[in-house]
Amino acid sequence: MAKITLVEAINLALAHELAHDPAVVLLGEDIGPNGGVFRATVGLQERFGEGRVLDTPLAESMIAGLAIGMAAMGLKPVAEIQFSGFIYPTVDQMINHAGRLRTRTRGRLSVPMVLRTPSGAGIHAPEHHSESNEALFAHMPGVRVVTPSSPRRAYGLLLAAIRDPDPVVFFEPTRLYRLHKQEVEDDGEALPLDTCFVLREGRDITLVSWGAMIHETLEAAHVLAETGVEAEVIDLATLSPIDYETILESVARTGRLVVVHEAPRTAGLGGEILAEVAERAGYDLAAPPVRVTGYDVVTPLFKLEHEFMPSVNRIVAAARRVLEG
Amino acid sequence: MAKITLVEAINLALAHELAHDPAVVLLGEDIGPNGGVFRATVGLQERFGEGRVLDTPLAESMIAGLAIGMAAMGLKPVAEIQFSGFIYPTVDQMINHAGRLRTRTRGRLSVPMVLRTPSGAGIHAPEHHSESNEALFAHMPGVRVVTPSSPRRAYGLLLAAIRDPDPVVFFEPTRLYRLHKQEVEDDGEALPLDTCFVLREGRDITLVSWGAMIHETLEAAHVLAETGVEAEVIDLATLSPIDYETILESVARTGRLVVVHEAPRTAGLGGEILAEVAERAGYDLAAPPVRVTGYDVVTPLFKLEHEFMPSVNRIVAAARRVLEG
Amino acid sequence: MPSIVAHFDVPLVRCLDAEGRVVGDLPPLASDTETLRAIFRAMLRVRLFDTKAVALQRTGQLGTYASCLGHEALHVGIGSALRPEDAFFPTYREYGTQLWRGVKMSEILLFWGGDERGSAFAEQPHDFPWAVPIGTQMLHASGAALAFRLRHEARVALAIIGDGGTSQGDFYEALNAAGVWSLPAVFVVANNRWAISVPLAKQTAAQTLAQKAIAAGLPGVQVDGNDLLAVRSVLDDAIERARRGHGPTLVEALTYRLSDHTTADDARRYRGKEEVDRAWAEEPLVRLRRFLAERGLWTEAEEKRWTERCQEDIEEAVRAYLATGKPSPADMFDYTFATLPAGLAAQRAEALAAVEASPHG
Amino acid sequence: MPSIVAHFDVPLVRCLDAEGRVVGDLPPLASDTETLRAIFRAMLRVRLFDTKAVALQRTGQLGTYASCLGHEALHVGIGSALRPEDAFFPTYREYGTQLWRGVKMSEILLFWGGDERGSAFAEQPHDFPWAVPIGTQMLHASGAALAFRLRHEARVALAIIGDGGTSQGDFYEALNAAGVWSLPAVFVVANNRWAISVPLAKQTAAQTLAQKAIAAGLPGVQVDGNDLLAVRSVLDDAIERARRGHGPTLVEALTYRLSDHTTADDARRYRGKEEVDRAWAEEPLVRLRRFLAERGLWTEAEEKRWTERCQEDIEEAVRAYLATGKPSPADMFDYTFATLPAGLAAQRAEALAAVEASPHG
Ligand SMILES: Cc1ncc(C[n+]2csc(CCOP(=O)(O)OP(=O)(O)O)c2C)c(N)n1
Ligand SMILES: Cc1ncc(C[n+]2csc(CCOP(=O)(O)OP(=O)(O)O)c2C)c(N)n1
Ligand SMILES: [Mg+2]
Ligand SMILES: [Mg+2]
Repeated sequence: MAKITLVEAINLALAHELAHDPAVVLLGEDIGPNGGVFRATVGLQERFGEGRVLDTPLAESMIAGLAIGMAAMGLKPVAEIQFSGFIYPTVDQMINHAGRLRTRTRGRLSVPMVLRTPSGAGIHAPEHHSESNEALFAHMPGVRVVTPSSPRRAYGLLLAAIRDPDPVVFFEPTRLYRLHKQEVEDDGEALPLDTCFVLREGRDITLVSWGAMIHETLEAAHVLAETGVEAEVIDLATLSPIDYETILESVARTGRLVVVHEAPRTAGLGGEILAEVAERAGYDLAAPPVRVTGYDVVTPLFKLEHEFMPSVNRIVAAARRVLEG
Repeated sequence: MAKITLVEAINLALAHELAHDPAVVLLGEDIGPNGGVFRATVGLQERFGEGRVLDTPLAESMIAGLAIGMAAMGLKPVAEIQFSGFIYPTVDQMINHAGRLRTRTRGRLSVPMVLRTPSGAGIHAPEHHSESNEALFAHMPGVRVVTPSSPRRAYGLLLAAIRDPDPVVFFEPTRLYRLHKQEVEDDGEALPLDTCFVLREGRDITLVSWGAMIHETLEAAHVLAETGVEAEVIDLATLSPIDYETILESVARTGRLVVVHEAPRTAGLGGEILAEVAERAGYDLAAPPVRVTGYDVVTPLFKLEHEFMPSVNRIVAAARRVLEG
Repeated sequence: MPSIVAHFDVPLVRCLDAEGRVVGDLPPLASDTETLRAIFRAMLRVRLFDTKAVALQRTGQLGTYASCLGHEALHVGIGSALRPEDAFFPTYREYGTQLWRGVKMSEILLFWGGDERGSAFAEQPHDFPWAVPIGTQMLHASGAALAFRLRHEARVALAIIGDGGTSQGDFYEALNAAGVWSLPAVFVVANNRWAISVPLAKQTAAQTLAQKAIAAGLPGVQVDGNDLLAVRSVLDDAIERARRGHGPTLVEALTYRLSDHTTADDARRYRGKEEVDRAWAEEPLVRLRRFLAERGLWTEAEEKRWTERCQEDIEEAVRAYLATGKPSPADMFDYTFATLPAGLAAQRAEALAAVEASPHG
Repeated sequence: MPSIVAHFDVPLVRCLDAEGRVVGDLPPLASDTETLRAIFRAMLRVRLFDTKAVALQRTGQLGTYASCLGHEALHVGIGSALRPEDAFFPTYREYGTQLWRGVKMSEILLFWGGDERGSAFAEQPHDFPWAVPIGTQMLHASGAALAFRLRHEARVALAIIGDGGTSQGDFYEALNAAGVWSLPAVFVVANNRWAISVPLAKQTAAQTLAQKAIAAGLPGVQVDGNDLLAVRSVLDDAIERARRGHGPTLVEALTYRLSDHTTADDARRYRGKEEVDRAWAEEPLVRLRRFLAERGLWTEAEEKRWTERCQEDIEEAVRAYLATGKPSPADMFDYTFATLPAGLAAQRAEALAAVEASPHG
């Protein structure tokens, strides 16, 4: 089995579902002959035809709205938004319709769609190409939010997202697209959307993160291990609804929590997780939990993007504060 | 001095700024001869003319985008979105431009606009007319989010919002529009946007809320007082950036915190506040802090809206849990 | 001299004038007397239902309600022109279409009565529920039409939107998408001259709304929307064209909102009585009734019988509506996802406990 | 027979053909030789700058860069047609316009080099910076035009957008708003036939993009965008019309993206060499050079001298760009609001401390 990158794993999962489920249709800007600006859909139109892989006009509200109509009529559209900085015109359709149609029709209609989008900073991209905005979608009832952090999880979680009977926003960390390779078996096995993944076990402190920041978080755990601190690293993976059982179980053991994300701090998902843990396991905490996040500023152009993104050092420092606290 | 309602206080503040600052221009759907669907702009077009109070075509992305262009060219547009359920098409313009123009041009251009919108449930309104979505805007760097909870604060905070040199999203709780009257002096005095308001002092527990839920929160404090519990009630008022000093100072005294909001729980602002307090004042907390919020479901149609909105009972019960904790 | 590289005409189709006199070519439907009578009955029925719904709101038995007064020819015209397997994408006042397509009067009342079960449509499987966020439904229709196209189904998606709605980006994006893929879609603009208090002249500088089709490369047609025969003539062509795979059409139907915008509105604030009086002279029932009566296809006696029959049905629907209990708070949770996530299950339990603890809030 | 209630023509304006031969009425500008020469010099200059910028990216000295190759007549045409007090709303490749209006080459490089100071425009006070979210800038232009209108200023807002951008709802909403208030705005569609890999035929079924104006009740004109004289002829009229308060115009400029979409793109994946070769034969510099040369207004010697002069300026701009140090991390915070809120001040301190602690991240 050849090792593949995360973006190749996305391609593999898309191809698998296109081949096995005639209801799956891909749509988006430049996903056809061009294969997507990140090459996530390369070769798919050639292989499955223009009736399964559709280049759309340039309009994101349109992409979301079309997907909703298609999904309600029985297709399983997988739509690509070219960069997460361009996802905002979909917010209206996603919150007012995609996440709402099942409950407002009491189950008569539903929206089994996926909205895929590259996400995050760190690849020296132009303005508006480096945003992390998962928290906006996590606040939408009826919408699942998922992000993978390895090729294998990208494959398994994307399969699950496509098969899920409800709308899923699927954030793909651009920084990881080509960073690592992993053996990924094309066995059509989906991963569950109701669980976090424990990537590293540890008894001293719980580090929760997702997407590209998993990379720095694991490195921080490695650094901490050099001084004998065993950090447990949890990949949140499904950002909404959140599997709190895994996190609470971990915190019950470690008594210490750091949440790491790239998105701005205020009203980000780090707040959500700290709050829930404080509410439900406040007495388990040996020290105040801490967030390490992007700052409450516009994602800067790339000369400063590394100063914006949480660094291994900041994570380690935060963990040490919590350990000493 | 006559007593006026919250919506009348909004009208008073708008009239004051229109009269005193020629740069102020109102725009929105049905705000002219109709005076706004909630009558917030009643009489203003007649008084100040069609060049100051503009009925717009029906398009919310347009309203936000126009306001940005107007503001960057030196006007101070105050735009109305008819209901907060229709504010989503503005998200793209607000996050990608309104909150961003100052930093991306290093101060050359700025966006002194206000986006006013009625917000919240509880008035038996039709579908999509009862949403609470302040958290989406609080997550946007460079954007202020403000909500009043009394006629006097409506007047003072709206003046401040219009005079602020940066974009402000101003949520007006529909449930309070006509609930109470208060004497409001039309003295042109703005209230500060960098502070919460302590509405009731108390030593036993801190209750933080905003907008219409202030009403239930104060009632809960009253119920608690009957059993000798003195709750401090803080009106957050400016939801972003948050004045944490006032909250932390209160929690340092009470050691107990409940945050109440109507918006869905996950990734709502309650999480933000609990997290920040846990981080910065974890050791001050005598018991785990608690959120009382709307559930993670679509705001239901009105037959169930009271089951959705946090009730006095739920707030009291949560406070008692924290007090016993 | 610049050369002319493109050229467009916007036609207007009329069949009957306000008095029911023939003023244009009649469609085949004009001689299908049974269908015509059924259509007129449906127009009368929805007028009666609408009157009752407004009365229910006025007496505190219904929430805010959006009347369809004056739109009956257009709405029933659409309902009768579509096939059951087609899909309809309404705004919030097309009861005439919906009743024809299997939505129940009691469901309409439930919706405006604040109950999601009103959108569950027991006998209409695939039509979308009311779209309150203006313009959004246009894209759903294009999406549905795209699904039909990709699956080679001979089905048509029809969306309706108001004159105000044509200012929304979604309106235009939907037309453009339908054009690109030549989708089996029909878009109807109900130009009733007002968007709440905003008159058409403040909505757009376009002299017709049909011409908005040109932006997307679609044909655009104006039709007298109070003239049932003209409406059907134009719709039958557009639907047939879509069904045969020849692409979408934009139809602008000229009509008038004879009522307030909704029961929460007071139109006297922003429009004069004379304008409304003039519009009443053009309303759709009179002319079709006269057309039928003059051909011996409708009598006063029939009208009386049918009215009574409708009133009974309406009363029954009202009883069913009023007898429908409050939904369970559990319903808020049980349809959020296909299966209940753990966190939501806990909130559900909390909500049920809260209701138990204090049933009155 | 339906009556025709509206009728529209879309004109195409051309002055010079690909060889610089006169094929249409010449505008007054054609005899203003000094301005024409200045325009040609600016076109040459931006072509040279563009070539250099691509080279900088290829050698790792610049981030992703969007080339303007082939758009020089249109961009410099716009720049030279506007007055300083007018406001320009670009997409991301209109360097020809921006350089004319006071934006510096080093600023353009800074922007694509990942530095916000590139949008600070030391010598251009009110033009908007690059709009990367496609279509959004159209509304800013309408908003600016509305401001000018309300303040009775004789200023014009001009926005440009690509063929792909015309599919966005914001595009249409901006046109519609401009029509309603008869705003002093000019909207230019740079129809370069491609939106990254999507050809025009997949973007819209409209046979021209100028006709999209009809949806908003505006005049729409097509112009050969590679023909400087035609561009100026059409723009001068549109800008004059706007300035006099006669309302907005939509101009579709036919041109071609001779480069890849950006340096991150490889256009060979989706378009053939022949098409690009044909487009090269139509490119804008050749015909204006020939027009001038044949009238004795431009010589090879001048071209050589001017090219050298430009190369020096460009080298200097590159040096200034490369010499610009990294911005301070404090800058992330200091321009977020007019004054720094307490919470952000704490984050600022944290960020500066983090950088201090580990300057290399
Ligand atoms: C996106 C959005 N903005 C605003 C509203 C509030 N609103 C409800 S109906 C309406 C006017 C609609 O006018 P029109 O499209 O002409 O339809 P009509 O009501 O006349 O049938 C407005 C502004 C809304 N429902 N959705
Ligand atoms: C809202 C949005 N969606 C997607 C993109 C990604 N994108 C950048 S340029 C482009 C194509 C634009 O084509 P066109 O409008 O024709 O302009 P051109 O690049 O040809 O000048 C796309 C899809 C974007 N920048 N903004
Ligand atoms: Mg209308
Ligand atoms: Mg293009």
